[in-house]
Amino acid sequence: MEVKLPKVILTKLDRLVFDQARPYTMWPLTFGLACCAIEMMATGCSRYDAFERFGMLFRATPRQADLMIVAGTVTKKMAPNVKRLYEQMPEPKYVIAMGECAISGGPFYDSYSVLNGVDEIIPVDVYVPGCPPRPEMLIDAIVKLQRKIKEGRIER
Amino acid sequence: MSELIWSIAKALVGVVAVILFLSLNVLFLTWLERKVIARIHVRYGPNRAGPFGLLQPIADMLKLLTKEDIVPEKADRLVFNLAPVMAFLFALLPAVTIGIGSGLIAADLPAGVLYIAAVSSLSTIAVLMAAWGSNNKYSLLGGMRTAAQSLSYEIPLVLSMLGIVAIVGSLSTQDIVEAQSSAWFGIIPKWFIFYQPLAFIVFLSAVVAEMGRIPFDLPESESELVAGFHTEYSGMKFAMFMFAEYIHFVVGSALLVTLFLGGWYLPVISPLAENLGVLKYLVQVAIFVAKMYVVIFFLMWVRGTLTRTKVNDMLGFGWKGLLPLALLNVVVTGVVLTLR
Amino acid sequence: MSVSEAYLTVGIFVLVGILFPAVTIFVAGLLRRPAKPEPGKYLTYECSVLPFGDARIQHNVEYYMYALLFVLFDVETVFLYPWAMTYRSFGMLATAEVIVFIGILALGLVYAWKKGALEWMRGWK
Amino acid sequence: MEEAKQHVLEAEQRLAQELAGKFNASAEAKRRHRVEVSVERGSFFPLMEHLKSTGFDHLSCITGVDLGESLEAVYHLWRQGDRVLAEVHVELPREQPEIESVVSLWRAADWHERETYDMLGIVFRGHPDLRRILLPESFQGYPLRRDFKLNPQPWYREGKAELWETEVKVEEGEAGETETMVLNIGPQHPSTHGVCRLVTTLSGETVLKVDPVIGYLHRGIEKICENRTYPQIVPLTDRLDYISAMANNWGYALAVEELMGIKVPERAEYLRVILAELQRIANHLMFIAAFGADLGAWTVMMYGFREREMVLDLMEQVSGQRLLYNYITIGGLREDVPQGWEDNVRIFLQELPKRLKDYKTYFFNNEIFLRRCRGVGVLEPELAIELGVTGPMLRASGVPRDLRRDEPYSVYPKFDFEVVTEQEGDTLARFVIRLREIEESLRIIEQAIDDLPEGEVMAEKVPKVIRPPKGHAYSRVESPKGELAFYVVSDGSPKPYRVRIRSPAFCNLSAFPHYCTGEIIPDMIINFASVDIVMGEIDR
Repeated sequence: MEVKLPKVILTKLDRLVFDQARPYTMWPLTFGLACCAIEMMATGCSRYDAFERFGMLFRATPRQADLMIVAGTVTKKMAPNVKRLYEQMPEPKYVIAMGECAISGGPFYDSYSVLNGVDEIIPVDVYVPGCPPRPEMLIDAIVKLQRKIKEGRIER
Repeated sequence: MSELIWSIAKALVGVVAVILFLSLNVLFLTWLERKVIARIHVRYGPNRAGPFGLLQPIADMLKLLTKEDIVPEKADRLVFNLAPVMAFLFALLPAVTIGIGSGLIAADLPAGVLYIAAVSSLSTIAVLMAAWGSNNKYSLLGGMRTAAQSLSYEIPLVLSMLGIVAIVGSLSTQDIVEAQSSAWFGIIPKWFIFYQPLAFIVFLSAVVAEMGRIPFDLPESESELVAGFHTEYSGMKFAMFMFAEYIHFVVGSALLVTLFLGGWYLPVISPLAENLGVLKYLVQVAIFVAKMYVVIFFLMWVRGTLTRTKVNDMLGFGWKGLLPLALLNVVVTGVVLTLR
Repeated sequence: MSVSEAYLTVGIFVLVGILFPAVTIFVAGLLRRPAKPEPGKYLTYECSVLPFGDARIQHNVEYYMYALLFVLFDVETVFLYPWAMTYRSFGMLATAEVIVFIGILALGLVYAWKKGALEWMRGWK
Repeated sequence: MEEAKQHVLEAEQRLAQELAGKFNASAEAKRRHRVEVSVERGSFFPLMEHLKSTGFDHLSCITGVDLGESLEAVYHLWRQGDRVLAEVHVELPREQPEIESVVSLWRAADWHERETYDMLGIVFRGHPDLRRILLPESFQGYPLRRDFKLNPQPWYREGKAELWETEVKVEEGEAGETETMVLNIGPQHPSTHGVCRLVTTLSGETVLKVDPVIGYLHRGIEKICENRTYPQIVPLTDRLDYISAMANNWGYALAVEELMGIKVPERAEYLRVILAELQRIANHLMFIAAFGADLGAWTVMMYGFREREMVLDLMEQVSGQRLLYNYITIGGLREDVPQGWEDNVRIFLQELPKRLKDYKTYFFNNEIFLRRCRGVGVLEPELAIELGVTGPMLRASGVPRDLRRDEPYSVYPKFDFEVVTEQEGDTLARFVIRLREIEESLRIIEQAIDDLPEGEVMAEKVPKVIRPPKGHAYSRVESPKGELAFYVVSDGSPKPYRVRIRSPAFCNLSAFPHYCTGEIIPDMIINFASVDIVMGEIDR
């Protein structure tokens, strides 16, 4: 079954066709960790409706998700699970680190049980500062990620 | 020999037409459903990909096409890979004998309704294959639920069609629509929904259950079993399951229109369109599709309104509610028809 | 359209129905860029924790009784279709027989109901 | 009012004398309805038995404090009859910190003792299942001991991050002729409201046993508090129960104000009540939304969030934040509410009842919804009290306990409101009670906004650097989820010596495994949703 097209063609196809489609259909994983998850939900709900408008559909299983929004504090206890979830997502996959905690540990930076940012375990595409970031900021992050994908600046 | 080739060619055209019709509808439906549900939620729904987000299904498809395809190491590879193909096939099968216009049918089977009843329950097998092949607990529980659901609603479904068969005296879907193509006083259509209201209710409930939609979406209930039987599926294989699901949706609605809502017949308009020659078929298709979308919209509305039922309630409703009703309907229909 | 032709169409339909998804999945495989193996990728998904136990165990299937009942009723239901097609030529007698038949069916249903076979079987007693 | 206070005071003094005589304990009645008892390890258990038999049926909290030379266990007990709070201190030697477990007296002690063991290494003899609760078994040391230091200079460690894999012992058992399946619900699951993990033993779809595994969001807030000054802790309390941040701010501020002896101006008290009740409404709307999502009715979720946005707007106007406000602070409020805010609240008061009417139409005419909730997860009142359940969950079982009325803080006695109860104790009752509490909160806000006095919102004598005198305080507030308490120990320095948070969701969740067995999965899911948990508060 291992028939493969030449890499050049694949890359061209990816850039010209698929990378233009992908930004409009980044399905995020239903995955909230802490406070930011509430704002993430608020972003998806009636007032902002930022996910559905951008064609994002929450999927509960990582197998069908493209985007992981790490919304909240990543503790050392949760870290292996976050890592595994990321790995279980099929390629291509993107990560948004939402909130101070996911960026650097935030207000819990010196705690014994908190990871200093989720980028210690998984690669992050867009960082959204704030504690918690307002929905508008998350929308901005989504748009930034879209642009990044379109311009082919996601390297992995 | 050439006759055989000719029939094969004809059949191929029909098959391709059916698949095309279904695919277009499915693509449109995924967009429509998200849009309608969004409006019920006081939201906008997809509106970034193309005008009104109409390119959304295309984007989804292109993305799913190039998603990585993961087969878990503990999965049974053969069954796991075969399940989406089977799901697609079994969803497609009933569509072959549903006509969208007089003569516009891939295969007018003499045993039409019985054939539909026979193949519609096959999709359970695909789901069970997926559930077993994944070797995942959520999948397995979801698969078992599907089996139970399908078992419970198959009988009311089949029984509720019996009354119509008895009235028409034919199993062909074409004949069934033809039997509804007249009207009292020229305006009130003689649709079977008026002859068989009880059967309509039973059929509607059963067909929603067979589609696995809210309030009967237990096999993949997100808040309980993550994603049910397709938890482990990614990329194109998952797309096939979604495709199959929406085909169920289209076929179920089309069947409802065919059996109870007069198919491509609409009073006043249809008699007028009789004289239009080839255009007549266009009008028929338009009427059929319009009716189908009314049903589809209704089902989306239900999804936006109701909550999910419990497993035991769902089964109880099938056996204690719908089955006695369906049996009663058969008896009443039989007595009335014989006495007439 | 003759009957054989109609069933030929169904046959072709089955063929296309298998080929279409199979080819799509195959083509999708061609278009994909090679995947990077990651340690957790091929683990069974268990809400993000390490999988434990096996899904394929001797599990209590609580739908068992429904399945048994289904087999009974489904066969009986199919017997009703010939009647529905031909009651015109047999008249009152056939209808009476069918009503008796349905009566027996209904009796069976009531019996199962009374016996508690239609209740949800709890996994524990 | 005064008479009632006098009555309580007498009861406290009686109790203090009684205990001092019987158990060789030093006991004295302190302010805020509290009797402090210090007891030797030897006579600890008889004392607790005596307290239990004299009507102290509510175990509020168990706290461990590292005193340096020795460790101390502090128990807070409460009885509703004469509203006395007993605070029992027991000193334990550092080398051998062992004490009898009180699980046999109050089953609520189960998780509290496990947590104290986890955090301070105090061993509770006779505890049925003493293992770590928040941290994984592999963790070395006890974080809340004074010699455990925080990492002062974190730096980026690429690829070297420490990961704690959590192993859960799973017993493959047999149920009759078939095997049981162990299904894992969480930490990443749509219906666990965060990162809670339920290890569920199933036979078919029937739940035989549930073992909640928590700690996936354990951020060590109690330890961080010891390294921050008093005002710096207020934002941390926001992040406990992040759906009702105002209530947390208030609970903490009350404790420090009690230590400092600060009297908060009346306008601030009124505004605090208004904000706390608004927060309660927001919390309950969020509950309804999440409940709808668990039932598969996404429309309800959207509507719940839509209504919640109205409250968030009001909050944003006063604090500038949508979710975590840091607004109620020690001595009052950060600043006065903006001009015209009262009118906005009045508009909200008129608007919400209309929306609530829609909710009622939607839910109570929906047979599927009623069938799913009625009779599911019945929690008997006796069991609820024994398990330390508080808040709406307890009131749904027909126990009228509400700290706003029973132990009135702030200006609550001035308002006319009802402590709503439901008799059935099932999931439907727990749902209905939240709808009714929203209505009661609206009534309170209406009264408060009408009588809102003019004046300052910050007490005058709050110093720049807050150094409370040596001592400890235990403040309890009725947060939207139940009894939220802060136990603050001060050693006279600008940083607290110990901050203990008694979170309502922690106790309510600890009760969950005791009454959900025998249900099928869908029932268990909505039963779990009706507990209304927030992981930030449970794991802290």
